[in-house]
Amino acid sequence: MLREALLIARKDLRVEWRSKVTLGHVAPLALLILVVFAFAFDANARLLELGAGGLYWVAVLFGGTLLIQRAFDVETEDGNFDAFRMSAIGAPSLFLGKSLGVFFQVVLLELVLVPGVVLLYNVRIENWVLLLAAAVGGTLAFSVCGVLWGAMAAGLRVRATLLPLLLVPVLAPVLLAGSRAFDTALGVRAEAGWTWTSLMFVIAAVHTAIGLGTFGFLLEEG
Amino acid sequence: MSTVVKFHKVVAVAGGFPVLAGLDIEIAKGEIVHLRGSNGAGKTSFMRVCAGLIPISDGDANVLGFDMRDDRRSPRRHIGLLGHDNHLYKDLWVQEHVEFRAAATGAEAGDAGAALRRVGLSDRLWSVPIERLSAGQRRRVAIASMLVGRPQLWLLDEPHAALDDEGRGLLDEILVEAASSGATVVFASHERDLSKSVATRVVTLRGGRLMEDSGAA
Amino acid sequence: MSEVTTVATGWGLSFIVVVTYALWIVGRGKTVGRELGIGGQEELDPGSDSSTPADS
Amino acid sequence: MAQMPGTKHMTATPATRVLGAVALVAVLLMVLLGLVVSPADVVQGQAVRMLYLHVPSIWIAYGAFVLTSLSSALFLIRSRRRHDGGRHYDRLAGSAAEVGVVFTGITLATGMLWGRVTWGTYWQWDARLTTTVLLFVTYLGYLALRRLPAAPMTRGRRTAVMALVSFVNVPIVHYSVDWWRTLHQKASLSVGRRPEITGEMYWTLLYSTLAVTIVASWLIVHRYRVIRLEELRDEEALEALIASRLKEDDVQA
Repeated sequence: MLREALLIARKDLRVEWRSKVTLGHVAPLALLILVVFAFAFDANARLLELGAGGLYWVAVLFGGTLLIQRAFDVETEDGNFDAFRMSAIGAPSLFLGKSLGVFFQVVLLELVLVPGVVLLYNVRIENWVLLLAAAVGGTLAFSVCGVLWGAMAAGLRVRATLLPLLLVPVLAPVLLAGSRAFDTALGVRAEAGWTWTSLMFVIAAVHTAIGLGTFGFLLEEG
Repeated sequence: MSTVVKFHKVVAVAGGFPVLAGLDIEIAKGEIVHLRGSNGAGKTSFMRVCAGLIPISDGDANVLGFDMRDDRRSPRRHIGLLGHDNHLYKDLWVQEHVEFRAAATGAEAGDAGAALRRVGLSDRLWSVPIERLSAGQRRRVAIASMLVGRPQLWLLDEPHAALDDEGRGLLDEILVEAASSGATVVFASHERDLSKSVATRVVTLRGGRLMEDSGAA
Repeated sequence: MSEVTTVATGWGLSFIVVVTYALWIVGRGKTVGRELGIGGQEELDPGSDSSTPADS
Repeated sequence: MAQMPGTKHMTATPATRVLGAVALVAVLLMVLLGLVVSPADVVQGQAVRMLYLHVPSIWIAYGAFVLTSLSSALFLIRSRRRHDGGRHYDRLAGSAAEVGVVFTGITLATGMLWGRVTWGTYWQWDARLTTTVLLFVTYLGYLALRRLPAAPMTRGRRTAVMALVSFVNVPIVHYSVDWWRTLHQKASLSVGRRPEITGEMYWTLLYSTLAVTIVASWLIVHRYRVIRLEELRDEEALEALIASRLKEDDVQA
């Protein structure tokens, strides 16, 4: 299963490497979102510093949703889902592989966003380890939830409008936990950043379990 | 096992429409069946039911020894399906794509090169993004992707479309070769004369049912 | 708003919502029933319905 | 199968007519008890009467969502065994979810009005309110997914998975939001002084829950039947299509 999952993840990353959608389109857009937040808060340095953690995760949410959309458009575009159904690859492997692929793409996005937040909002990273752990936990949770719901909306004509509606309520806890953990890592609030971080890992684990169990139901037709 | 596909009064529904309305057909191992019929006659649907992609709602179907009512997933890995779509990742390079498909069906990555050569794509094209290929070249990549899986049952929907004369000749050769090595081939095509040369049997569908059957040659 | 008007608004609003929804259900049932043709209408008792395997 | 007499009410049977009548009477009694008979609260005054609508609504909503999840799970199990099995579970899941959304909406509306008179604002970032609004949006999404045209079993499986994931997510949402608020909330905790529910108020609340349950059951049963009717209509249309395909075939043969 792991071998097949890695195969799919490698394929997805190769598609990204060839098309450069994440680095070329989504990352600049996410940076723009950071800039627009500064407009919304009238460039109030104090507000931006306080909100940096939350704004970071909102930007990840928006950019990441686009990446999930893209991850499934690649599959539905030329009937590739049919090829998957016909192949020897099982649904759990596909789920894991897609999640891994999305994970690394969102990581790529965050590699641009972290410096963006630090430079634009003038925050200092007080706890690197916590920041890293929170980013990994949040991104994992985001990826598995995203792939599970992305598969639900895949191939539907209205997927572009439907996916965010389905995804955001489920991701609300991740957004909340990620923001609070970043608050601590950025030294804005002295709160239980580690507990929030572990919550994100729990969410990731729960959704991975559900995804492995139910992904097969989402692939079959008729 | 000499019967590869056995349909008895099969009704199948897709998109709220009865795409197959009581189809009876038997196909034996090694046959090359040419499916004919007007648009909407059920050619594509027949192949998708064979591939287990559309469930049957009435009748009995057996493909490669699997009862399609109980288990329409197991026969899939032994079936190669070439649909209207090419099932290609357009951002990937030709070679990357075929290697991925080979790995996904459990074949050796080295088979990819052989398959590409077999469909007449020269090394020069292997590291070109599929996006930049012509329609006919893409079709060839799709056929190569199917070849690497070494399927027992080949289902090809309009495989000749978009191919040039040389490509069609090549495809026919490949089909004959597959059949003689024990695989079974079903292909749909509107062009009668061309395919008459390789088909061992011509079957005509109409309204989701069997209309005419030349019988096994 | 005073306490009494608030309570009245809350209860009133809720009743309107539920009654509208109920009426919509009944109306929808009638519309679909008519499309089905009333004569061929079978009795729809969820008790017997859910136990009948032939309902799919 | 018995023919429907008169067929004035396509979704009604004698049994559910009785249920409907009981629901009406129960609601009338609930109005009487909740608005007239029960006493005003010492702390909250008349505003406490919102309780008898607000609390039963959310209980019913949660009950409906539990029902949706259970039937979704059963549907997935059944659909695995037979490719078109368990459709009644899908119908039940859909109707319960819709009724749940209606009552979640009522909970939110009454909660906000209630908050206006007791807290002084329509909205507090209270753990329960926040969880409820997320629940509301989640199941709105579920209903949106149900409405999309698709092969019945495909849609059934898709929505069943969504219902299950959403349900598992409810405690996660609740826990995280609750924790978030308790970490911050210092001043606002005292704002929502809860009335002590005893005696007549207690019994009125209990009775209201029963009345709302009856109403919700009526709604779910009838919604279920409407879905069934729609499916029958689609099946009939399909049969006609198959028949016409066969006939056209014979003529040409």
